[in-house]
Amino acid sequence: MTLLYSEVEEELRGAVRRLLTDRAPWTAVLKRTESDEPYDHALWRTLAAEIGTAALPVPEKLGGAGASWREAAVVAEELGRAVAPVPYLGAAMATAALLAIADDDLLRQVSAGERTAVLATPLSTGPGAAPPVSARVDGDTRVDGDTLTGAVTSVADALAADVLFVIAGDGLYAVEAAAATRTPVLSLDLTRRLADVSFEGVPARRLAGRDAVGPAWAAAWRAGAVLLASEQLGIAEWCLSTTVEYVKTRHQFGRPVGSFQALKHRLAELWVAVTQARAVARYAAGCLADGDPDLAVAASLAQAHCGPVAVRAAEECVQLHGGIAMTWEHPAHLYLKRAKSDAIALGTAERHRATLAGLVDIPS
Amino acid sequence: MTLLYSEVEEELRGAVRRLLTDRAPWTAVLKRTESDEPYDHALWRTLAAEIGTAALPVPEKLGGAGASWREAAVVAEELGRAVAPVPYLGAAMATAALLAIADDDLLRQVSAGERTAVLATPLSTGPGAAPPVSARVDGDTRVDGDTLTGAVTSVADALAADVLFVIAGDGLYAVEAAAATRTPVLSLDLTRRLADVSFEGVPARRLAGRDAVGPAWAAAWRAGAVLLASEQLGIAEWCLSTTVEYVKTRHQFGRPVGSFQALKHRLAELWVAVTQARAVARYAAGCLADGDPDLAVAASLAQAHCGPVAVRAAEECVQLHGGIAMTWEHPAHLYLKRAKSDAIALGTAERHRATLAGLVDIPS
Amino acid sequence: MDATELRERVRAFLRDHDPATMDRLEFLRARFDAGLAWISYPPALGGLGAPRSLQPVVDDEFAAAGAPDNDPMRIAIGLGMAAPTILRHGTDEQRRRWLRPLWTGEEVWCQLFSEPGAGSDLAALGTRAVRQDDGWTVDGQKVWTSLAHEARWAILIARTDPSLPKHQGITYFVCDMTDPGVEVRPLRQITGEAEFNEVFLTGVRIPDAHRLGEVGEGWRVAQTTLMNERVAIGGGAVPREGGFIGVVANTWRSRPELRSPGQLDALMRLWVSAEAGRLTAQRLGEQLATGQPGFEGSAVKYAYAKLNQEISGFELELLGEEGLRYDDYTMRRPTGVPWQERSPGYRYLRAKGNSIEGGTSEILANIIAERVLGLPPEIRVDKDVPWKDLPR
Amino acid sequence: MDATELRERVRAFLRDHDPATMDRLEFLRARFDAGLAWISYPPALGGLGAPRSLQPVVDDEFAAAGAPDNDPMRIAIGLGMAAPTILRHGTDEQRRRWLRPLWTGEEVWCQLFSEPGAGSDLAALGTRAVRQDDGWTVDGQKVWTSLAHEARWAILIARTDPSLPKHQGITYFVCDMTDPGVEVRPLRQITGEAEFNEVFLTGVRIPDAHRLGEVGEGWRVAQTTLMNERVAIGGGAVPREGGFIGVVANTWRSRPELRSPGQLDALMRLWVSAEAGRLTAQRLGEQLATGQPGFEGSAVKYAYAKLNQEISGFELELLGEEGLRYDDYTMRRPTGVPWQERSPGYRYLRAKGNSIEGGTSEILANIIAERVLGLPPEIRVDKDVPWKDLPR
Repeated sequence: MTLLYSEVEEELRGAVRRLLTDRAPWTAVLKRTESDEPYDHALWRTLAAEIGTAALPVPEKLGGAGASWREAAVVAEELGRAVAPVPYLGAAMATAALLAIADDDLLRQVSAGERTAVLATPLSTGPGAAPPVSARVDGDTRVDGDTLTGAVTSVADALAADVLFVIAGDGLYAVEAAAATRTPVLSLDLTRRLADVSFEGVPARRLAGRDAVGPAWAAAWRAGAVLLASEQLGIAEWCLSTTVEYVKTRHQFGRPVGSFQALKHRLAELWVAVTQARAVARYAAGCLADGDPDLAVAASLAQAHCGPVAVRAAEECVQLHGGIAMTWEHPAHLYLKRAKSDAIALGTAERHRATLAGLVDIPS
Repeated sequence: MTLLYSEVEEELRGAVRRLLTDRAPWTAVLKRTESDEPYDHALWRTLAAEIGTAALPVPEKLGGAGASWREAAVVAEELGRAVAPVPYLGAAMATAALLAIADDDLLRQVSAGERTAVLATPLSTGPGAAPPVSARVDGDTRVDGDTLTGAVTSVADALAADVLFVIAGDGLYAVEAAAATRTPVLSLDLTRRLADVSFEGVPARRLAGRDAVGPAWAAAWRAGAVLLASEQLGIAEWCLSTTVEYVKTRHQFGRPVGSFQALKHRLAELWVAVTQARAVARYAAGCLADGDPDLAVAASLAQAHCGPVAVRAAEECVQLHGGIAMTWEHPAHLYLKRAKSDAIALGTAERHRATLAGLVDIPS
Repeated sequence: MDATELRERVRAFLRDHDPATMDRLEFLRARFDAGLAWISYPPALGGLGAPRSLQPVVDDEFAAAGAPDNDPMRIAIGLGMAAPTILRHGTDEQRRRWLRPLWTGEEVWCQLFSEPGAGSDLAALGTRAVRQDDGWTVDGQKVWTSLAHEARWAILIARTDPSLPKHQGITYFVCDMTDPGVEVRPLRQITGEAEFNEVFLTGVRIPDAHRLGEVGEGWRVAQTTLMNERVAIGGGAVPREGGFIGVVANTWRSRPELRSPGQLDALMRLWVSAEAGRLTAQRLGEQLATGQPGFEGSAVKYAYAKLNQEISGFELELLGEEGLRYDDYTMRRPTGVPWQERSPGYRYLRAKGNSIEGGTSEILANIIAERVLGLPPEIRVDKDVPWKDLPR
Repeated sequence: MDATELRERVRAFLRDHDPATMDRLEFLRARFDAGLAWISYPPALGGLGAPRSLQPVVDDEFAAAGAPDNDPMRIAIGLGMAAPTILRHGTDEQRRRWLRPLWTGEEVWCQLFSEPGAGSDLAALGTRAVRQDDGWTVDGQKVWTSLAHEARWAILIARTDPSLPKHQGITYFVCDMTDPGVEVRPLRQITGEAEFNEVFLTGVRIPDAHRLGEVGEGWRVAQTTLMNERVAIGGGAVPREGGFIGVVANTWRSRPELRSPGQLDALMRLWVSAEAGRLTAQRLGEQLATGQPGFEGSAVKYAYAKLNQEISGFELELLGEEGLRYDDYTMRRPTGVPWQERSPGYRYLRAKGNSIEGGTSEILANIIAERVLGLPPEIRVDKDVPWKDLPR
């Protein structure tokens, strides 16, 4: 397994970055945070269907691009770098679940970017948790379809979904997003909105039975953790490079502030951390792509390492910009809020370290 | 309670510092580490009896100086600053035990500096532990005196003691140090030697019964923890000021290295930490002197804070001196080793934090 | 003048002025005129020339009698920064004109110092004041101005001679905030609200009588202002768990479902740091009370900023799902920082400013390194260069 | 030249030279002469002009045949630093004279660069070389010289013109360590032992034929040496838990009585850092193999030093009472750093050197900031000043 980027990956990165630079500069992202449409559906359609990022991890015979999760992770880096308001993470987790349960029809729609499926679980659900059941099936399973009743809070990307996957007691179900009640939540990170979702006798299609829920959830969660690490890498890279550029031009005391050694050393340390995050995130993406037996370790390692690095990078970005970065009209806060939310998403670093301890036989 | 130093305390500090500058410069301390007499008995006699530091915490009616543990803590600061090879810590803990059980005769001898008593417990014994029993009484208690059999490892200052206090199952006993077998240990910190001590039917005098052991041990341990914090403060202050002076004179790149901002900021941060350590150590000394109900909190707080500060100061001292501080013929290693050993002595910071959690009602 | 005598004076005053029946403003004016406002100030300027340490005796006595106060939060800039500067550098006429309504709160003050291009390097400021007729015309932009939208007056530093090195060409003024050339715009923060303002100055007229100190002496005058700002930040006794740590500790105590063993040690590290910081502030207070210099104030502010950031960061992660939510991003104009009432997310975001406002942590570290530890100063490239020739 | 061909060459060589029966030194000399020593070196100098990446093919083949190696640890300075410099800057005669016995290990090399007054600022060195007759006389003191007590030759930089700015007046020599003016004294470390030496040079005679490169070009020549030192430090694949972390993790696993919940999280923080560092080194190795520049080497060394210090500090506290004890402070002359066999206290003390030796972490941070991030360099006060006028 290589930890470097391939040429194909760099080309994909270039295409995604060009699109985002064009369609989602930070000024547009900021403006959207207070608009009625927090997700950029048009951008998402272009990204998912035209550039084809939704199909990346899907095998060609199922309508996919014949690429892998490694390429998908590169896309996540770029989306992090742009704090782009698209439901990539939620959709990717749903895709991983679909791959695990081999639901080919839905997979085809999803990977073509025709429909966006999102797993209706709390964004904060951490490692090692049992599948977070959020609904019960009303009555017995019936031939003409089931209905679900239940509720789940703080679901990321639910507002942008066409289909929601719901974990009920005896299986994984698909419900039409429009049929559920989605209450927007004021999230700390306005570029990835949360919603509380409830179902009151909502028609549901059973995708997988009781035995398949665990593996499907595990597959989804791990794919999410790995992509999130790449997103965190992208955030950290943006924060580092933006700060480096700023301190080269900002003058105080007749000098660029980047000539002050204390700042130079802090940025050097941050670069070391980001360099490590890149290796760690690449390893996790490689393990996910290859179905490597070390995937569980790699995913929690990536979350334990990259989450704090992104937060630190965003915090240093604010501090080294000084007062200007404390204002609403500067992009730094978008990254700070995303980084901090990401550090909670799919479990905090502390939870990942605890999980890792179990995986590598370091007992409590 | 004041956190400042009184004039009397500053005078005492001056007297102790003059003595140590004269009799225990670091060159002498280093030389002694490889000599046959690791403790400086003559220095200790002057310090204990002539300057009267052994009597500081003892009430005047018991032959003491009518001072308090606050003054004793100032002495500990100076001894830390000089990494002085005297059994002050061990003797002070024994004095605290004697005060708790009110053994007036021995207290008079000890506070006069005539005899040095040391509590025979492992230096690493942490907070909240039950009294560390290290011996059993042979047969029943007899009129003509008991004998003890047992062993205890890693006892600090045992090699410099005349009398050892031994915790046995049913009480606290005094044994003549010469009657015990004291095996010197190669300690990480060569300025505070450890010994493994064993007793084989050694005559022992019972100082206190079963009920008094717990309180005596607690009193001794807390006094030790408080004085150790002041010692750690002294170590940290030496490391900081020595490093500051060095970087003012050491030139690289045509400039004093202390003009490089990255170093300046690290030293400023260290100064902040040392400033905090001073407040914390003073508070602990005040609580000990006043018998304040907050003593248990103050002692563990002081250990949790001052131990890591001393280690950090010593580590920065080595790093900012560069290669020279990695050599045997430079004093930095004496402080590094003392600081690290002190961080383990009487429990690590992590143990103190756990204890503190219980004391301030932060449940696990 | 001792405490007993002071207490007696207050009681005598209260016998003649019943706070229960008297108009609030009339009461405060009378208190000022009786020298019972800021007692260390000179007689006739609201004081008695008494030791500053006795001020609490007076304040407590008034508070106990249920007397109205002058809403010190609202006029903090006036009390803490403008007043000491006017007292020290103002003319008799300036003191008489400004100090009384400042203290009573009839006139709110703000501070026009920082600029977008002059933050840590305040002396690099570019707002120009040009002499014209019997006064000055001022053009420029100031930023981070709290209370500007409520203020009647501002203390202002502006450049009067760009051909001199930066510290030498500055003059200190009092600016009338009702001048038509003053435009105040709220500056929205990452928390959503706007505590501060940007202030645009366009052809603002200032009579020469509103200059504080000599022309070109503005930097020296500003030192009085800034020194008083720093004193205001450090020191002060708070109870154990009085800050952010208390909020998190109580969350931990009341919500067992959030706890984990790894987090306990992290929480206790923060608890220890908070308590160490608290005791350090307490010791600083003692030092200041005995007249010892309080460089420890820098240590207190430095550590306080770092600690608040760490605690609030920890709090969000401890809360998990709740940490993903925010309470209110609406643009509002708060007074102060209501950290206790707001959400954990607000604490996290607002605390980021603690290491920037009132002197960045980097500048504090420089001050500690150079003034406390005596380390060599940074090599200065801007000391002797005319301001107009500085790179920016 | 590909791997198959190379493998065949080695096998052919081995058919003619049986390592089981042949004298070790004769075998190594023959291997050198066959161009199978360092294959990227030119023919006649121990190589075949083959790609460096194929070296493992050759080494593995020899190892599999049970052939003796040249004890690379003992001649590390020669192999890693002296040889590339001689190859690049030496005359044909110099290469012929020195490279063969260097590679076979007949002649051990050491490096006389650092001085007590020139550590991070190596170019400030003060050891003087004065031209005399057909050679040079050298006086000065060097420090941190490993292997000096076993070395036959040293690479040496010395000042030949103190009136020039510091980088310009340096010349690069090869110094005969058997010269009577060379005195080697062990330099005892805080661990008790002496890995390194001080070397005192008093009237040491060096023939001009032992100069490498032109007079005054020594700093440029030394760059080859130093660049090769840095490459040697970074990169390299180790297995998971291959470093200090493995020792502590195994202690944790085997000794439940030492564990506590608060320490578990601390241990896992270290585990995560160790694994992140390991993967970073692995990625660096891949980059180097594909010919990409490896600035990440600085990141690897920087993080490695910090990590080792943190882990060994943690280890001592985890062990508690055992951490108070040491294994051996006797003055000894070890080869290498036997961290696995020694006590936790040794690891703790020795690791302190990791952020100093081979470029301090502060210098690495400067390099990263300036060369990788492109931040402005420090303001230099010594660049154009004659060396003799520099403050020191």
